[in-house]
Amino acid sequence: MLRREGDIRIPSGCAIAAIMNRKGERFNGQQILASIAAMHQRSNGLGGGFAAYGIYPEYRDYFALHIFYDDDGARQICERYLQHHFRIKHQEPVPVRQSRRIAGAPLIWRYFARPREDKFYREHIGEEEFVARVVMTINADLRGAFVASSGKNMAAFKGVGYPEDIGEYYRIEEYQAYIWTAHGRFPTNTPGWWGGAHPFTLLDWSVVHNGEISSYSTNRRFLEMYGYKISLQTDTEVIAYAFDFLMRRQGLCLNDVVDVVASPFWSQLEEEKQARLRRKYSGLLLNGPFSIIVATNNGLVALNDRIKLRPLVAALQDEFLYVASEEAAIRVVAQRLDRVWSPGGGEPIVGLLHDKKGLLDVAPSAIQAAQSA
Amino acid sequence: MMAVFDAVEYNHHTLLEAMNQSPDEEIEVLNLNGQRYLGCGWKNHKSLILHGTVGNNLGAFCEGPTILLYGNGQEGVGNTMSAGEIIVHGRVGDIAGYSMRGGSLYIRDDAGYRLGIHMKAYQDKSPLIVVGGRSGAFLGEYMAGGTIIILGLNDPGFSPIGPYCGTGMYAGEIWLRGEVPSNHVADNIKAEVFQEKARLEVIMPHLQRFAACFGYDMSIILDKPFTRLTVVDKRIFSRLYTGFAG
Amino acid sequence: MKIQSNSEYCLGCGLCRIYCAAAHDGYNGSVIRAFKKGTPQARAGLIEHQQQSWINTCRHCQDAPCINACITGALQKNNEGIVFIDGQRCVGCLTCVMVCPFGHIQPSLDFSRAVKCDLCRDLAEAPVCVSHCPNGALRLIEEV
Amino acid sequence: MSLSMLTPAFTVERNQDRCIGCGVCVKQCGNSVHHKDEDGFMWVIDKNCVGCHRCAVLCPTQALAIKEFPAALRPNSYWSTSSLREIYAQAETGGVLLTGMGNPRPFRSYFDHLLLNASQVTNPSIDPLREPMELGTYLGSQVSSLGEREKPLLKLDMPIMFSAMSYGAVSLNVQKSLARAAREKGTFWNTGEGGLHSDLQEYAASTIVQVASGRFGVNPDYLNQAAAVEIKIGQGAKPGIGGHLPGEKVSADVARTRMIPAWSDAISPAPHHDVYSIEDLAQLIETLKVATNFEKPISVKVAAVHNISAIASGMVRAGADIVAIDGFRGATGAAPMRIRDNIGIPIEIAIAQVDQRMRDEGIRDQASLVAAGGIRNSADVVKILALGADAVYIGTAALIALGCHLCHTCFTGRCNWGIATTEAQLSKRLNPELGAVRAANLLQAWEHEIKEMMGGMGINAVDSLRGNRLMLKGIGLEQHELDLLGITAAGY
Repeated sequence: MLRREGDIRIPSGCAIAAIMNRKGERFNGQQILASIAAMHQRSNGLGGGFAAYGIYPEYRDYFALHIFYDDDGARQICERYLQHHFRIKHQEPVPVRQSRRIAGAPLIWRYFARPREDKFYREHIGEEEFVARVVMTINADLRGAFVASSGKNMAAFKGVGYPEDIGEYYRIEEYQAYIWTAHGRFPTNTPGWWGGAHPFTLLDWSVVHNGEISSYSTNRRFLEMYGYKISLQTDTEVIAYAFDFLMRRQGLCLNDVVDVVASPFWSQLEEEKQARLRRKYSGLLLNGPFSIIVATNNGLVALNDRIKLRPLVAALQDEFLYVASEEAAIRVVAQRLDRVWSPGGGEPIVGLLHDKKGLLDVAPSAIQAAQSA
Repeated sequence: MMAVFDAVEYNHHTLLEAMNQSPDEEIEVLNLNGQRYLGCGWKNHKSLILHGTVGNNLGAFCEGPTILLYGNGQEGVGNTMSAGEIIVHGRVGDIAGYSMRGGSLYIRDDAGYRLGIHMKAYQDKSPLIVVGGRSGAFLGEYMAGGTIIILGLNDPGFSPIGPYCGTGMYAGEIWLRGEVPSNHVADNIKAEVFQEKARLEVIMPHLQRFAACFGYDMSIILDKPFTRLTVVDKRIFSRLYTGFAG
Repeated sequence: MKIQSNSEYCLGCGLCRIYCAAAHDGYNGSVIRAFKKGTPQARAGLIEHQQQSWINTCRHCQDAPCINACITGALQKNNEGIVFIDGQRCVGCLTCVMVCPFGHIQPSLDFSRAVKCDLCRDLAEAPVCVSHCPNGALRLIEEV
Repeated sequence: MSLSMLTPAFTVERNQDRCIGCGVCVKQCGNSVHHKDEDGFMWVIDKNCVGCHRCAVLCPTQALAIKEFPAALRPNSYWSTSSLREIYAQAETGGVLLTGMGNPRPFRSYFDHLLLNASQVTNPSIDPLREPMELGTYLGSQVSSLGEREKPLLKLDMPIMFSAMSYGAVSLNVQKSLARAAREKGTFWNTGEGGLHSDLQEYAASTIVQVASGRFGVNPDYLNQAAAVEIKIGQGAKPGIGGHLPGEKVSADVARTRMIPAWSDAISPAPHHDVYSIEDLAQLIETLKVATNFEKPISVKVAAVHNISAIASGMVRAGADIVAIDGFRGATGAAPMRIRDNIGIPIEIAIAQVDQRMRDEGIRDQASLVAAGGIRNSADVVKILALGADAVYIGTAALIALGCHLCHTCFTGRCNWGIATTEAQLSKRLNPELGAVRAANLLQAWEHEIKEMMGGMGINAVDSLRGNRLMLKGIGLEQHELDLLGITAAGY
């Protein structure tokens, strides 16, 4: 019997793309769909997905839980669990457009919810930590249920299929977002499970990722020490958790996080602080080929591994920041570009909303480096 | 110049730090109760005057300082000390003088178990321990040099030492005031009783120093014969093993 | 150039002499052939004294008495400073044996000629005594 | 007793066609096996031979072959020849069997049942000759937050250090060789418990000094000049027992280094008498930190025993910055054979268990983990790192690099290779200049091999190998063994 993602580790190759409006002006999903579709050859029809930020302004203060269910029984069990931990403002099936090219879809529901105060106060943890724990518990322990996304005012739309078909299925052209990221997947085998597709998310974090991380087991075991339940066995999952751990829990700024996950070589270190970060978080050095786009509700960071084993291109035009595995995927939606460049290994591309700098605490040097690169 | 610290005003680490950083040659510390590692690792000739009950490992690994304690010591007083002098106006706990290589330790009252265990002489260094009261069992276990003197001045009715005295000892001397029960002394130890004061010549300076430190009259110290314990066979385990290339 | 012997690490094993003997007289370093078929003769001596030992071999003196004394010009110094015997010219008068202040030059076993250390000048590598010393006690040094 | 029932262990065969009677063997054998009469007749006493191969290696004509003595006892798969020999020896002497080096018994080597991974297609392998490949490792506690002063660390250019081997157990030339090699290769050597010889003070910055129960040579200078201080609680070859350097080995120089009288026995008690419990260990660790002004990482070395994960966890909580664990294959200059061969557990399982336990308890960052005891080659290093160790200690392998032929008779002090001896005539056989080159060569060779293996895995920093158990698969192991190692079977 074929084992499902989570029971077995499946390396994959991929295409990634992102489009962001730095003023926070929202636009629909047609551009990102066109962008990722332009890289059709990089995926094999076994995974595609999108993350969108700013799509639920009417519920901006609620955690938007997108959940896949294998069947209605799983839904009932999971909803009882949700009722127990959340006050749910609104719930509904996620609207989809049936298509010949998409098969085996799970039941997909969304819930706009807030944690029950008595629950997380009792455990002396914050609201976000509470939600993170609930999400990890559902994904690890509730068979037949999988939380596809759990942030505020954002969602992940993903499944098994080519990304353009997945986009059509989820009707993403009907959503308005200021950040879109996308992923086309080329996994090395064919179990075809919707939860295994990208983006992988936790709270507001979403990650799309191209490449395989050879340090997976080291990274995973490091995160497990801090209570993360790794249920999917994909690199992408540990990257999302690594960002969550370093930024939300350890309070590092983005610049420092980049120095951890794509640390310069010892011989290239410029300051003692980088050495310190590397020593302290050596278990989170992401080793092996990757290009990733990590997004959150006020911006995104795109990053290559430190010896740049995967492709990545960025472009700027007015308030738009484009990132993709191939330049063609940017040109297909924006012929006229102010600037196009490929960052070096370990050099982050940082895109931030103009009015929300405080949220993602980036050291000024990182922004300058990204803009002058 | 003398620096005076009141231990109550410091926590454990800040007290050690303040003492280490003090440039004064004499340091007095008041109101001690359980503070460990005082004078630990000191390589200097400073004087330390301590009041209260000090914590474990007083003067451990030190080489040179003089430590005067008005109060009791806990475990490990003078542990692995190389040089210096520790004078305790009170009692001490177990393993005082463990692995001591030099310097001297004067204790007015009793000492605990395993006093002077693994003490050893080295070149011109010969460690010395003088105890006014009694010592616990395993006195001088593994002893490889130096001198231990137990006076038994406080409890005239009891043996000044516990059982298993000198087990595994292979050098050095233990001197006991009075005669000792033979079943307290390890097999390999020779006990000689010296009645005449002339025979006490080698330890007389130590006894005088003890009397001066604690205000004893020498006539009281010398009112009994002394027993000297030394090793019969220095290599008692030399036939224990048979080499085998396996 | 000369061989320097470090008595701190000389084991007195004598391998230097064995390989020396085998390197000369036509056996090209084969110890078995030299010793089983020939009459090997080492060009170096081994001195042992109170648990110390060291090799005794030619110092290749700057102003070598043996060269001055040689009656046929067989003893020569090459441009590397190696004092050696030209076997074609040596007539076996053994004057050199007598004048060497260190007793280094020996008569051949049949007394037909003199033999001495030539620092294995015909070999590309280091002298065989140096390369075969098991403990690095011998070195070839430049100064005289 | 007049009759010895022990037949020789080895026989020395001399090929007369090859022997040239040079007598090198006679001079080199410190055990009086080889003899040469005045008339040139050469003869041997087989029973003196320990199988060290010094004569065979130095023989210029390879005329000598050392073989197992052919008088095979009646085959018996339960009562082996060695069982009988051990009993004969004890019946003759009444002694405890004393032996040297590590446990030679045929217990399963888990290293030999682990296979490494390599990249194919889904990620690229890396060529270490052309791309950067980092083996640099820091040992110590990583818990101080970024705002605080960092705790003291040891910086290793490669995750391999030389194990503790004391002067007295080994010759000074061994220590000189290892100290030089360690300094040259950016790593550390360990004094063992016998003090730091004055000739080696120039290598202090590359030195880890040990504090063992005997406290030999321990004073404030000793502690403060080193790079780190290691408390030796136990040793893989002899867990639970102390040490006994017999007086014959305590030469004037050894005595000066150990700070004891010459020619007297040097006893290391079984326990530290100031450590009878875990809170006492915390006290000794802190005493040493105070004595070194909190500037040195404190390592604690223990033998791998049955409840090692609980012990290691306690050690970390007691403040150890480095936890060194010595597996049951670890070697020694002398140990009772029954102790060496029957006590302890394999280092592979110990590291796997301790690493996982420290992670489960959330204290893996508080201390580094050093594996010792039976690391034979660079693949063993890679495997133990992937199981969770930060670095390894090598002892036996280092001695073999210096010439040791594992004859297991270190306890005699008559080591023909100049290694396990303090006799001047024998220890001079190891020229430290050559020894340093050989030891450094070994490190360099392993360094290259580790880089090759890491490159194959697509990893360019040892940080990402540490604890990377996905890079290991078990072959020929039972499920419970796989579970203990925290890995899956090959093909899974």
